[in-house]
Amino acid sequence: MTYRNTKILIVCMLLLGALVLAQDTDIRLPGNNQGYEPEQPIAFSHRLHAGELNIDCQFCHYGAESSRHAGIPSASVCMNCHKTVTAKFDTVLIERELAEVEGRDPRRIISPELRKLYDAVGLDENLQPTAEGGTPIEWVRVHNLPDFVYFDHRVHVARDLACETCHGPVGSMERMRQFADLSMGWCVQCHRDTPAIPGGPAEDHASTDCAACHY
Amino acid sequence: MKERTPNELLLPFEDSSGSRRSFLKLVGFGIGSASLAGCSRGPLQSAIPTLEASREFVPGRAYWIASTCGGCDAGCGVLAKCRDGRPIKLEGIPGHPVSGGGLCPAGQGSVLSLYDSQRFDGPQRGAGGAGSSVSWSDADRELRSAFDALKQSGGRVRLLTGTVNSPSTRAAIARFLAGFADARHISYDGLSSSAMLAAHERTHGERLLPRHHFERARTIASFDADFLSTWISPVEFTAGYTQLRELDMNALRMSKHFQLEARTSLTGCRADERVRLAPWEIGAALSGLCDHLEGRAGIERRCRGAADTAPYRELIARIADELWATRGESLVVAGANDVEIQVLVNYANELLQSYGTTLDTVHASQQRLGDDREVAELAQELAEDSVDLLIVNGVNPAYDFGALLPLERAGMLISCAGAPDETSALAAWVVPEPHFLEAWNDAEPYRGVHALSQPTVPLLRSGRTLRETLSRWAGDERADQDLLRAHWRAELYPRSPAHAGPSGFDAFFDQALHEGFVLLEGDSSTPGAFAMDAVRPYSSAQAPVAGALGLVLYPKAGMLDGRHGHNPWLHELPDPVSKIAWDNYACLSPTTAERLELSEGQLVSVVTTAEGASVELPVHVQRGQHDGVVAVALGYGRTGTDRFTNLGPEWLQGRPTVEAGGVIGANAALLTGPLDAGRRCDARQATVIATGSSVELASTQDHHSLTVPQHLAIEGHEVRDMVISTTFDDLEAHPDDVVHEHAVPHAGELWKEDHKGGTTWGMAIDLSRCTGCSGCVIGCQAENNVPVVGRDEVLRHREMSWLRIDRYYQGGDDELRTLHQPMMCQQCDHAPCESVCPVLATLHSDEGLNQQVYNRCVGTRYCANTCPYKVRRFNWFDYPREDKLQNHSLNPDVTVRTRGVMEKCSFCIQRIQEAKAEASREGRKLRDGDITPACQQSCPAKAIVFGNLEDPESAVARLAASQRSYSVLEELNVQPSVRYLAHVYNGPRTKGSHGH
Amino acid sequence: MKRLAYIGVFEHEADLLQAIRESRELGLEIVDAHSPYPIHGIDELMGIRRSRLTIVCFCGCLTGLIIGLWFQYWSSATDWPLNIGGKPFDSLPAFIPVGFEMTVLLGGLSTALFLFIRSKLWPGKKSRAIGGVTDERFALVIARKDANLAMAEVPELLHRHGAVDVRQELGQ
Amino acid sequence: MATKGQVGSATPVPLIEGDKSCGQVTRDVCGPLERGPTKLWWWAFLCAASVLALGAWAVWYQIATGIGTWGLNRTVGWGFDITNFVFWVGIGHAGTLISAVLLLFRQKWRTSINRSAEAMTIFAVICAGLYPVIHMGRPWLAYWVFPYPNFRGPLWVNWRSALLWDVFAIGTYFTISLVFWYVGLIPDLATIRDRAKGLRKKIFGFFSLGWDGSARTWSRYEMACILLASLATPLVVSVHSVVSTDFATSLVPGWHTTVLPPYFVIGAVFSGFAMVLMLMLIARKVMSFEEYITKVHIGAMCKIIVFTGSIVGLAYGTELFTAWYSGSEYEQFAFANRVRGPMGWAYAIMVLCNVVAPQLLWSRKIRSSLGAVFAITVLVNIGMWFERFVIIAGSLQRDYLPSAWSTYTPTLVEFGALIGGFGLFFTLFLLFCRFMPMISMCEIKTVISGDGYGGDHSGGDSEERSVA
Repeated sequence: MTYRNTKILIVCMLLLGALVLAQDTDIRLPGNNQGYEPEQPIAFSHRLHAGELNIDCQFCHYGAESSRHAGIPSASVCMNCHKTVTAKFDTVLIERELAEVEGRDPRRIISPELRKLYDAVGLDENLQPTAEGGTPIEWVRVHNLPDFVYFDHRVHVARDLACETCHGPVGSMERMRQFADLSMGWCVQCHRDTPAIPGGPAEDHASTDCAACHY
Repeated sequence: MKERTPNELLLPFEDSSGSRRSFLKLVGFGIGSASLAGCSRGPLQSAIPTLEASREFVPGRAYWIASTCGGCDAGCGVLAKCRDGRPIKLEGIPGHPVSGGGLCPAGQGSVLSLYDSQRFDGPQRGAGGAGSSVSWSDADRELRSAFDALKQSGGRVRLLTGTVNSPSTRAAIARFLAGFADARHISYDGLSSSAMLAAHERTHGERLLPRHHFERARTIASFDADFLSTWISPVEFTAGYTQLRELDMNALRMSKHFQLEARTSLTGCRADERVRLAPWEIGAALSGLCDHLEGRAGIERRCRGAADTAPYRELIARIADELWATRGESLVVAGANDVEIQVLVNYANELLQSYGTTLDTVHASQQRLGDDREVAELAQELAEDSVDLLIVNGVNPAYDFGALLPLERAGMLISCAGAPDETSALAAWVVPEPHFLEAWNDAEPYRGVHALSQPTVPLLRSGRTLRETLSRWAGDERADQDLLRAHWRAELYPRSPAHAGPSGFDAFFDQALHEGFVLLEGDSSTPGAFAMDAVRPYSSAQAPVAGALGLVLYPKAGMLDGRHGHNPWLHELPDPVSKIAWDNYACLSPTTAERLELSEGQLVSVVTTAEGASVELPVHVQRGQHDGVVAVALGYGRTGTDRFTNLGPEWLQGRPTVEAGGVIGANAALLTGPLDAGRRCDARQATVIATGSSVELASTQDHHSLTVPQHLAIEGHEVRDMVISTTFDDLEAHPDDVVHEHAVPHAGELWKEDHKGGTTWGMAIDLSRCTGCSGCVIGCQAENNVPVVGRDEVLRHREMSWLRIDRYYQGGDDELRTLHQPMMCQQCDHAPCESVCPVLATLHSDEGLNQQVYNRCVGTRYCANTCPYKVRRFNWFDYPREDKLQNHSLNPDVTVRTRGVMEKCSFCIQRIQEAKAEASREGRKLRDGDITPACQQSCPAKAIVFGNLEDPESAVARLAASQRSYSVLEELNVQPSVRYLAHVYNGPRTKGSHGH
Repeated sequence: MKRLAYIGVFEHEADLLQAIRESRELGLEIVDAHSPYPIHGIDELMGIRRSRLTIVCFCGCLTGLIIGLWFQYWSSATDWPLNIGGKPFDSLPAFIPVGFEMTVLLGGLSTALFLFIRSKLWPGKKSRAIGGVTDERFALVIARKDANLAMAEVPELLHRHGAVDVRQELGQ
Repeated sequence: MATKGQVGSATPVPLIEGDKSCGQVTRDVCGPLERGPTKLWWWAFLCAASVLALGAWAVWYQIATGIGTWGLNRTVGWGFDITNFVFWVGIGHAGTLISAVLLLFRQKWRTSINRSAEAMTIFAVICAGLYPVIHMGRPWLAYWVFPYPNFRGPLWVNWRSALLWDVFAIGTYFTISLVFWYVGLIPDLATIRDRAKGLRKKIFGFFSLGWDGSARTWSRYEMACILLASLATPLVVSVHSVVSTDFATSLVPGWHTTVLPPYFVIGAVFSGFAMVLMLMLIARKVMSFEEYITKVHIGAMCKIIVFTGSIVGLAYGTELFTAWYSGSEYEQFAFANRVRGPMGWAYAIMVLCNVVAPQLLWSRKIRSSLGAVFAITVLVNIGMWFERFVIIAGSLQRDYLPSAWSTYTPTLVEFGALIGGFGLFFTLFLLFCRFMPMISMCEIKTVISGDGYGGDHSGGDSEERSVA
């Protein structure tokens, strides 16, 4: 019998090992993309813009207030600032000092990532429009909901819900990452816990009706 | 809410084949799928924002553009609901001077025609589809040189159009034709009112079509005029007509409507009294009516004695009495395109003092301006080979007239058709027009009512309006928008009160664009006094010869004269009376069908006695039709309908909607007969000959009455009371009895409910107002992405429409009563469907909605089985959505359902959520009227009201509290949230009040 | 501890029963009897106690019933109350069918499982069946209870009662 | 050894003929399994497997293309699918009844047939369970009917739905039947194991759980059987009652009636016995078991059929009376429509086959004519299928709103799924005949040893000497 017990022990150990391994390799149910952090065509840094510079989320994602979609900003929105900001400040500073030393006009320094932006909007080295015009930037969507889920940013913004509640510490993310698992249970849990607008149909919590999201 | 300056939206829209990127550029926020190898996270989705941010639109947010419907020439105002750069739905402009806010099925459906992938893309040389594409500049150059040659030679130029009530286009036509020595503009209407115009020329000295004010008509006598469905301006007439069917308890008002007609029309179904009158009897009946009226008016008797020989003598006398009693608020109309009959109608109206009250000749209608005589003349000229250039725009004469109008004998035929049609197939050149939602336009449906159309989307297919094309050819190189603005600046702006103000033309024009229309005085007709001499009793009636039947050709609400023949929504729309989709058919009365030993679906040849022209059609046994006529719908048999071959699902026993290379239905326009008599749709005779074979007609309803089959009837329960009806006098005398006698005592609940209240969305449907026009059906289809399933699936009773209109006949053919009842999910509070779903795919919301969660549904169909209203629809297949262009008409706010899931009316939950989101954004509570479901929005009759049943102040709660209010199958205690208001006929008291 | 045992194989049920009776009288320990079909009365004869299967079955049933009803109540009235056709969240009458099925399911499964465990039956277990006992033979296994008793008498006893074969074996 | 069993009849008729010994029984039952298949078996198997293949194709096609390949429509949402489901569940019931109820009632004539009747139960439940799965619009999501923990909230299931009750009822029924059948099989599997060699020995060795015929095990074994039988008896009643609630708890006139549960249960017993008898008649011929399945068995089954058939007839009358007496216009119409409406022909078939045909079995002459009995069992099965069809499609086609009335025309694919069910059933059954002891050897041995349950030999009442 001891032989059999050993066998059982080995099998149990193997199973346990597999479980531990599964934890490490971050295996999750299909459809759960928590932690998704795709590479983007331009290495845009949310840490820099939202964190360091503290730009309001809705400055760029202005759709969040008035529409279902927060929207990925148009290149022209980037150009509001990047018409003048073409590279990191210190590199510009160095060039300026260098130019002063050499007694010439400072050259325009364009960072390689912003070059991609200028290519997209169709600007040449001197930020003058090119003949070919631009091509829109093909960003990679990070937060994907299934087609049958209708999430509305507008309502959540109107209720003063912080963007970080769902999107996580964006200000510390160099590259955008999916913070929450975006599962139905995750949505529903928050809806259950959030007090409702007084006078609304459900007095004690935000709507947990199916039709709040599915129609 | 209404955004009116879409100039920024006119981004380049390349041809659709290579346009994915440009389309995404346009929509601003597209999602593409590309495979990403070795990634467990599913396909990579890209998000492509526009290069330029637009102040105008935010991705995902709808905006509305005011325009004018191009579905027919009535000129109803529409708001095009656009999402991400494309129109997805048309809605009526509330308070529009023509339509008043509703829309008909054809209007609702016309948004789909925009996304017709078979439309012409730029000019074509050579016949129709077989032609070769030419650039606009090449085409203009070649055609101009041809025109120059004609100008030199003094050749004969004819421009054949439908009704052109666009002043700027008319100006462009005039400018273009002025360059030629012998040039004429000829217009005709597929559904002609030429005789009405001609009759007014005789009686009032001016060729005009008066505006009909049904909202002022307390007594209406209609002779075969289907004014609630297809006649001239049905949306407007429905809105007006139902205003006098206001039966709220505080304001009981009801017009009296007599209908004397040969076929069973939708209007006849609404009538308080309806009799069957053959087309050849109309003249005599009208003469009789005039005889009576003359007598009462005490003037010289021009129709003396006609009353004695008129059919339905007593009824005619009674109609005359009732009309006379409300004179000044009476209206006589006739549908016949026969000048003599229309003169008598004018005479009757004159005697009844209708002119100036119910008939407006000052702000005359320009909705139908066609002149049949001109077409006859053109035919003559063509036959003589004397037309050197024929330009056809807006009509399809090859389809409408066939060989009677030898188009091929024109020296050069230019067609302006936007999509291939019978005429463009014969044309040497096709210079396509854009869809009305892509183009600038203006219209003047009534004198003084100027409506504007503006592009809602950049040109999906390269096309040019007639105005721009003719201006180009006349040497004016301005863009279409500039032409229009110039015309408005020169012609309309000076007449506006704004002209005197400081704001200038741009503000005036922008305001007009914003509203969609502008009302201007100073442009009115000036008819003369009534010319009594023109009146003479009708004499030329001809009863059919022995063995023949009178032939009545009529339009269907969806197809009209065939202009919507390529629109699948409208093909699948069941005819509001016959409930048959996808076909036209020869309607015979039950008696006649029996006499001819014909039954439903048997194929017959309908052969005109005079010419021997024939069409082959299946028989439909139509109750309430005159025994002496055969009625056939126009608008079918269009070429190009073979596109529907692959429409429905393909499977083992599936049958195509139409055989490859075939057409849907048969073209009955070819039976109208010689052109010189005008486009007489009811004056022909035909014999009906069985061919021996038969087909099945795709009817959405199998049992046509509330009476159960006789051999199964239980005594005392022969008739079911789904539709409660009563008479006006009964209602007045005992308002409480109307519904009460159908009430079932409520035994109380078995359990105490746990659920919260506060909001219960509900709907009230006034059956007295509902005409069954079916605008809501197509409105719902457009709003909710309801798929088209094809003829075979309809035959298998698998139509998908969430909202259907049940039609029940009651009574014999002589005194036929027809009841219509819109039927959709009743959102029951004790929904039987909910308790049977094993996986919680359908359950109740806190706001009293019966929710259907598509993504949870596994498709047991148990809910549909147990639904007593049978309003649930199952996705039997993945319905083909292979036409990528057409898919752009889908509403992005509603899930496109997959195979194997149940779906049903959601009370337009997406609109409820949108309204709630907007209210929350604005930091306010929802107000009554914030939410308008698509069906309510579309309803010209305002028969549907939606709102919170628990708010006693809401419109719906007030209607639900009406004494006429009941719910269908109340005895089941499923507690539906849809309340129906009993149908009321304007009639005398009955014993008790047995409505049905 | 291994000990000596004798196995007697019989052709008739009655012989077996007689052999058992006498062995018991002699105070021999009957390890087990084997037969191709259940022999009625043999348990009393051998002094086998009444099985506790009934109790196990009852407990299984009760567990099933409680789990079934409680889970239905918990999931539809506590965890996520949902309005289904206006019915109360705690729709007890509607929970009865599933409650009943769970009762039977757990009762049945626990009975079978207990039978297997108690009788040491498991898939793939090596059979120690004595030749023919699954066909037409009957077998009796006798061990020594009392060291004083001479085991040598056992084969003779078995033969006397008609055993066709007597073997000696080391059993547990 | 002499046969001593009786079926309560005055003249002792042997239950098992041919004066069998235990060894003889073993050889008779195991023999066919060891000898290899007969030509007849091969032909039957080929037929059944072809029909199964056809059905498999039909089901595959339907799942790949859509439920639209069936003739259902917006009004008639269930047709052949649920008809087949209820039919097969009903068929299954006789097996449990024979094995469990008759065990509790000490009817020892059941021993010859209970094994195959139980197998039939399991196969019928497999067939039955198939239809609710394939009738779903999205069968690949069928697992959503189970209340498993999930990340949707969690979202459980609707315990108020009769379909969900079905899931549990059918699931439990299948599990308990399988356990009962398997427990019953173990001693026989051991018998085969001990006769077999090589791979067969290994396989049967694996499944026989090391059975050694120990008296202690037998004692517990018998107790377990009795307990399982006591559980299975109310279960079998509950299963068809639950199935009937699919209809009885919904609003459809013709469905919404309280008589349905007993009506369905008795119908199930009726059809199940007819099916068992039909199979027995075939099997005793094909497998040459004439001595084990005797006229006594057939006669007893015939009596049950005529008895239950009469109750079914009473149920038909009751529902007509209830409808008439209800005063509900929809209920009354539903039954008028059922009898005289467009599907009146199906109602006629139902009454002829289920009520009229079994009455012939009152005659001993007909009971003893195997051909006639066989014909009647076939008729009863046809009639019972039609009963469900009439209830399901016939009630759905015309309910409340006349505008929504419709008809139902099945498609070829549906016929494929229908006969595919029979293909599956007979394929499984033939495989069972081929590889499993069709007759419970140990129980037969009990009977011929003169110590059958309730047998005279053991001293009267079985209670006395039941497992202690």
